[in-house]
Amino acid sequence: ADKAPKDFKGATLVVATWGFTAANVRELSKNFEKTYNCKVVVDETSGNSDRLNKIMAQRKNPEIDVALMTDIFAAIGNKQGVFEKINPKVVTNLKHLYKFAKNGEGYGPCYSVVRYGIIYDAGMVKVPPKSYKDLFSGKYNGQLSLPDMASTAGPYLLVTLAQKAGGSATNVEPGFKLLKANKDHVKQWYLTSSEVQTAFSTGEISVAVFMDMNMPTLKKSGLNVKWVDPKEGDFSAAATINVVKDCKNPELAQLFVNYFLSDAVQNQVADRLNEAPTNKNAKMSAEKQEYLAYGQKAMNSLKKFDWNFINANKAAWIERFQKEVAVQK
Amino acid sequence: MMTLTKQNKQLLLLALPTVLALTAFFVVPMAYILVDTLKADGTKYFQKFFTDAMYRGILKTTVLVSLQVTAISLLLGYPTAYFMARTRSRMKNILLIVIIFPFLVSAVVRSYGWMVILGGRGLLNQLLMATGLIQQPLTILNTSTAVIIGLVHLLIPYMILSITGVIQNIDPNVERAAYSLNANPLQTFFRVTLPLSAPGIISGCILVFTMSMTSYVTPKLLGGSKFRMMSTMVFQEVNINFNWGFASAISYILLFTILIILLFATYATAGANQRVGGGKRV
Amino acid sequence: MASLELQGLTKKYGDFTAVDHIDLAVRDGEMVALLGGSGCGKTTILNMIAGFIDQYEGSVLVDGKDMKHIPAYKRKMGVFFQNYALFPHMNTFDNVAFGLKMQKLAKSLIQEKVRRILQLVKLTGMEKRFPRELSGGQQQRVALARALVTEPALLLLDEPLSNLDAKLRVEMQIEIKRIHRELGLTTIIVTHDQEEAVSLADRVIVMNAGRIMQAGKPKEVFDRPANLFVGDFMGFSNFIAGQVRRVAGARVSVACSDRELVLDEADGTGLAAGDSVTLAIRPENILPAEKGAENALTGTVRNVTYKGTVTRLEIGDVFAETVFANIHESEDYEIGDAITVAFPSQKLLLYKKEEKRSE
Amino acid sequence: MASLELQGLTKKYGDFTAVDHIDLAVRDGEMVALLGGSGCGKTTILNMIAGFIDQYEGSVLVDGKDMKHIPAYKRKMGVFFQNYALFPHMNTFDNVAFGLKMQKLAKSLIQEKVRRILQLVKLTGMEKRFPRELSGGQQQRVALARALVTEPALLLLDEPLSNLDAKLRVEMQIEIKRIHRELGLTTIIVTHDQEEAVSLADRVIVMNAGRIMQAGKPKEVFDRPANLFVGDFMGFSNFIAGQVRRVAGARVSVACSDRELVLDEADGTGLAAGDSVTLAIRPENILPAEKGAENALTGTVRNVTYKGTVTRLEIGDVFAETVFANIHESEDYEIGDAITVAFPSQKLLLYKKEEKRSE
Amino acid sequence: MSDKRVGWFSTTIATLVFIFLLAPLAVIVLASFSPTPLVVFPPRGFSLQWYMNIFSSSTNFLSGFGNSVEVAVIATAIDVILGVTAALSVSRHPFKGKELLVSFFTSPMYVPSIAFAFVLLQIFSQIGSVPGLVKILLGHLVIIMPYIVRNTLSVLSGFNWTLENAAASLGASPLETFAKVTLPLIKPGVIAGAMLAFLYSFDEAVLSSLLSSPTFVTLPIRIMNYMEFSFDPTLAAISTVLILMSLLLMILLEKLTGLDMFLK
Ligand SMILES: Nc1ncnc2c1ncn2[C@@H]1O[C@H](COP(=O)(O)OP(=O)(O)OP(=O)(O)O)[C@@H](O)[C@H]1O
Ligand SMILES: Nc1ncnc2c1ncn2[C@@H]1O[C@H](COP(=O)(O)OP(=O)(O)OP(=O)(O)O)[C@@H](O)[C@H]1O
Ligand SMILES: NCCCCNCCCN
Ligand SMILES: [Mg+2]
Ligand SMILES: [Mg+2]
Repeated sequence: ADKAPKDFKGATLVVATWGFTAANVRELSKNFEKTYNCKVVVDETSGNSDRLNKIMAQRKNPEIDVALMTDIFAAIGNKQGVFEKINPKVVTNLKHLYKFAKNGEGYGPCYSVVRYGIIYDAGMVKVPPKSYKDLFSGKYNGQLSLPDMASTAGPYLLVTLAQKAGGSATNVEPGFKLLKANKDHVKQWYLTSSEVQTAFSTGEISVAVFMDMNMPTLKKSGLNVKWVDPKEGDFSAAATINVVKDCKNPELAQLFVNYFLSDAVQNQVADRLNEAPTNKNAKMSAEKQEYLAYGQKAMNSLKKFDWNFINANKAAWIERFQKEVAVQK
Repeated sequence: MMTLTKQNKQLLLLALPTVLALTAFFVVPMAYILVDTLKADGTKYFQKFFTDAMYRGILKTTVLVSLQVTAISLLLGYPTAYFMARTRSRMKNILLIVIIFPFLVSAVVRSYGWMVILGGRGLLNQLLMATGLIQQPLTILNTSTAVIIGLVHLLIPYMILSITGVIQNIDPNVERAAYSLNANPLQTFFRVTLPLSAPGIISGCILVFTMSMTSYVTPKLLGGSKFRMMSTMVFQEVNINFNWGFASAISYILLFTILIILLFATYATAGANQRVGGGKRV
Repeated sequence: MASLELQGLTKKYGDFTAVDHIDLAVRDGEMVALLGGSGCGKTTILNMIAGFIDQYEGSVLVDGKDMKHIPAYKRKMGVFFQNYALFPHMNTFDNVAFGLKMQKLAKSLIQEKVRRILQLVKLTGMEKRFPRELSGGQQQRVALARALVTEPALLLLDEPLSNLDAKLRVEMQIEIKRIHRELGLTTIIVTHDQEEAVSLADRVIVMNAGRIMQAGKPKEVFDRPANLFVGDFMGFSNFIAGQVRRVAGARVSVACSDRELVLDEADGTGLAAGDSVTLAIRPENILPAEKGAENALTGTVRNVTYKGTVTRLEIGDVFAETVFANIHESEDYEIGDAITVAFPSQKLLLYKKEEKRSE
Repeated sequence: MASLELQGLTKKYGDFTAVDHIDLAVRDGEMVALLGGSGCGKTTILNMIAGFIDQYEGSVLVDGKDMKHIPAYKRKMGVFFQNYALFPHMNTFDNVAFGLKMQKLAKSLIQEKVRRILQLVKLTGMEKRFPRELSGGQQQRVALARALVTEPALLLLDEPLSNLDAKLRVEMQIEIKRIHRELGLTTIIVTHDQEEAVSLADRVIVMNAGRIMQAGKPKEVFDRPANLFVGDFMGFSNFIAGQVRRVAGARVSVACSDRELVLDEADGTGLAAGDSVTLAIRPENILPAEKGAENALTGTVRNVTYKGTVTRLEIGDVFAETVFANIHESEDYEIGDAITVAFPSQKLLLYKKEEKRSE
Repeated sequence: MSDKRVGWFSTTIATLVFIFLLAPLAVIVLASFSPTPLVVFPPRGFSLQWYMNIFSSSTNFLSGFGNSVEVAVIATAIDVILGVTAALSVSRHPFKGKELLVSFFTSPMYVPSIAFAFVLLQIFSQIGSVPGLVKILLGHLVIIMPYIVRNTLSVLSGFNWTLENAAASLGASPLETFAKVTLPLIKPGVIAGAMLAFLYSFDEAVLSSLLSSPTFVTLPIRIMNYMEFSFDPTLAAISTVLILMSLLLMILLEKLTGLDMFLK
């Protein structure tokens, strides 16, 4: 850390991220460019899967050096061997991360985290739900929006419900039973967040299992939405930062990961990305703390899932879900 | 049918660049990946598809919805095209632009417009309830009805534009001749105008049907998660399950379904297309 | 079955008046021939009668009823279109059968009727051919068969025989005439063939620039054109300027370029010696004659054109104007020969000067 | 500028032979008229010459060179299409100027040439009209102007005057003839008008069912048809069966239905008394006569048709066959009248029995 | 919109169809002026903030727009040539296998974009570094071809081929004949096809998103990206601007050329 930073004159580091975060990532990278005298190009390939597919297809000629990606997708990439392990000697900031944010096998760590919880429209709902189980109490029939099994949070919800109903992380049968029994009460099984937002605004739904980061938009629209931390605990979707295997700038990529986990960058994550930073030293404004996870306690309460188990079973779950729950109309 | 004459062969040379381009950039890649898929997975995924009632059901839904979309687009599009071709209204150009307006709005945004209109408390329901036509809001969104409405909206311009040009080329004297022979406007339409516009109809139907078969955004957004078409499944396998083999298999099943249906349609309409044309004066 | 009346019928295209206040009454069962130069408005008139043009002035009455708001398909008029307008997607049989099918006739009857009319227009065996597989004349006959087969009360034929050879043409004329007579169809036929007009029609209308110039019995129009324009159009190619010498009832003598011609059966009313007049005579009425016969004058052959049954001579040195004579004799004339021709006194027409001849 | 030769030219549509081994040589600067019944293959021949049909047998040679592999646009032939084929998106001026523009002539020259040809076809002032705004005859003249204006070495005209009235038609004939002469254009003109054919052409070809029946000078074909088919086609409407009585050189006498007719200038070679023959004569060559004159026979008027310059009589009781006579006299005939007509001995044609007349 | 020539039935249906076509667009235009990020109907107020958003550098819509126009223009221009020649080649004479060839020309339509996009992605990845523009362009060249071929074919079906003979007899070479006679007469179909093709390419997101490169992103991708997270009326504003632009462009074209380019 004392050494003067190496000069990467002429190098162009390609960082792939979500389209809607591109501008902010570009902004966050400015100092990195200055420090290492290189150029950072942000590749905005909309969704996680597009990014992952691209990287998998480009195994022989990777175009991307660093990829930001939701944990569960990154797990697929790790398994497929398209990502490099993180070099702890370079990425020294790893040590500042909450434990859950570090990858057990040494792959890309989480740089931010969002929570799923229950959001409801207080204008429409008199008695708010307190737990996931409450959702099926009958009070919210026809007003519910839940993640589709094919969405990121779908399997999380399944596992959570299964655990509550007598199953476990590896026995999801009770969860499916619950979903199946209540299939007609769910108004919307959503795949993207904008579907939920629109449904809230048109009054189609009033209760949803949704991400915390969506609160500001809903609020700004004049909807009186409220956040509930369900009794079962929140489950999270964390964003990871990964180095692409055989990429053109491996050294610079590792440096970028380290940079992204630094206090300086992490301090800006909440404001710029509207997500909770995973660096223990990171600060967060009070306004953000209202709905973003902050502090050791909140971080500890986040539910963990076995991504590899989920990934191995996801296709089958989706198929079953489509046959038994979201049955073709 | 004739065998190829020399002129004919020379004419066919004209198509050479097109043939080469399509072969190089479409056929070869597609075939390459098909072979790859077959090599890697054999017919496993094809078998999976056809032995599972859900997938067969999705194929059936896709075909049925596409047929409905095509039929509605034709029934609504033909009179509109007729109007466009025959009116001397000063608005003609404006109307033409209106037809292509929807294309300027991304399919997603357009679907949003429909959500606002068709939603449970959407404009349509508000209107119907205000006028007392219904007591309970209709459920339209997230049903096949919404998908059909959205697809017709998306694809009807193809129908209208395909037919308008052909109707414009019909010699007005030919319709007059039918009138003089006592055919009323309906008979004239069905026996003269309609058969003479067959090329446009066929072309429009092929465009609408195939685009509907391969559509993705509209069914996804207006059909919700309980409505799936073939493209939905392809997307799911590519983007969620990362199962490229199954995605390819579904794509090729869709491709061959379309080809078979078109082959059948071509055979059924062969006469209509061929008879038209030639021998007329300016 | 149907009488037709046109009252002040007028059609304008912008500033241009294509049809100009046409008044015409066609009796039930009458056949009227419409004659006139190219572009004089014949097709336009038929289109208005048939109901294909809806913006016009004046009125079309059928059996006394104004047709203004009767759509074309309710008018039950048979129309032969100048450009045929065959249905390109139907073969010969279907083209011809179309009108019959519209009348919902029995299939066997339709077949019989089509068979008969196709035989009549000599197209038996062509039933399965599409229009594009037929020659020009064959297409024309399909269109004719299509217009005739429904036996409409009012038949509008726009140059139905223009693409047929002489022999076929005469045969078709005979058939049209026969059908017209047998069924008493009221018919308007546009033709550019004067012989066709006079041999088919009960009445001939000669038009110019949207107006009727003369309407009358064929013989009347053909032999006694009402004015110089009609005369010219009807083939009186010789127009000789002269001055009246003497008027004695129907017998008038006229001085033309220092020679004198005598007319019989001329209308002498209002004529006085000294009046400027124009005489007109058809080339085929000028006959080779002996010197000294009535109205026999001698000139020089300037040009000889073989025209089949006649030989056309251009004769100079008779009047200031060159004289055209169609001579029947098979005798050979040569340029420069002296020739004496007679201008039969009953064949000469006389027009007062002020009338204009050109269009 | 261009001579044309057709060798065994044949065109089949499936089983049907539209054009059947045509051999024809057209000299440089010659004008040939193609005559024949509707559907006999005239248009098809022109299409092959122009290069629009590429599957055919036999060959087309221009100046001795086989055209097989020369595309239409390099043949530089002017073509008038039977159905006009005007460019619907171009006005009159642009239609006519098209060929000139292709020759890359100077703008001012093009304008001058178009102006002149439009004047010639009497369409001055119609420059800006589109085809759909023109009458049938006007369209035809635009097409004619378009074909003529480029002054092509070889000109193919497919019934270029069929939609024009008699007067305009003759004027156009004169113009075509003049242009042909002045520029020495080799021309083939298809026409159904025999008078047009004989007055325009250097040579007349009569076709039937894809074959040439007779080719010769107009007078030859018109006065001495080579066989009964051509005779019939050229207007010899009277065919009288008979048996040879006596042959004395060119003078032959023939017994017809118990009467006797004498022929002068007949070809008696190979004829013997007792041979079955057919005599042919044109209606216009049968003349009213005094009883007792040569070949004068008496019959009964069966029908009278006014045809303008002539009156057509159907006369029975002369032979077994009805006799058609076109009488020039203005005398009035009535049905039932007895009438004596002469069959001029030089106007009668004789054909041996085996020759067929019908198509 | 009434016209005696057309009859009440077509007029009524046409009117309904136009209302149907415009309805969701009207919603979108209204939404673009919403003061709140989530649109409520009827809107409560009026704001132009979303229009400002279009031009902000963070959304990058402007560069996306430029790239989209570039791809769509090039792809359409090339395909008009390829598509029209292909349609011409099979139209003039009937022959065995004609339908097969037509199906071949239009076959890219029968494959879901995602499948074809994926195939291309794999192929391009094996080839190595190909610029984003080229990748997207090649993909679009293929998928918009059917629209041009189809529309051209349908106008050609009514074409009077004697006119080509007439032009040839007047000395026009095949190229001149095409340019001066055939093309002007089939123009409505070609323009219709080109318009559909252009708009398809302009609006294409699926294929583009997989083939885009870090430095070459088209407008639909930007829109899709934007939408992934925020569903505020910025997209409605963009749509409104595009609608307005095309309207102005058309009116301008009509004023300039003095004739309606599509409907003769
Ligand atoms: N495509 C075709 N298929 C079959 N027969 C055809 C086709 N085209 C033309 N024919 C036939 O070929 C013959 C010759 O036609 P063509 O047009 O040359 O006649 P034509 O002598 O010009 O007749 P017309 O004087 O009536 O114009 C006709 O009998 C016609 O029916
Ligand atoms: N749409 C139009 N715009 C302007 N003028 C027109 C239009 N249609 C026809 N005309 C003109 O009206 C006149 C009459 O045309 P019409 O077709 O009735 O003539 P016609 O007597 O049938 O001639 P023809 O014997 O040549 O067929 C012509 O001079 C023609 O140029
Ligand atoms: N802008 C129109 C969208 C049509 C949908 N897709 C068709 C898939 C083509 N491969
Ligand atoms: Mg006319
Ligand atoms: Mg012909």
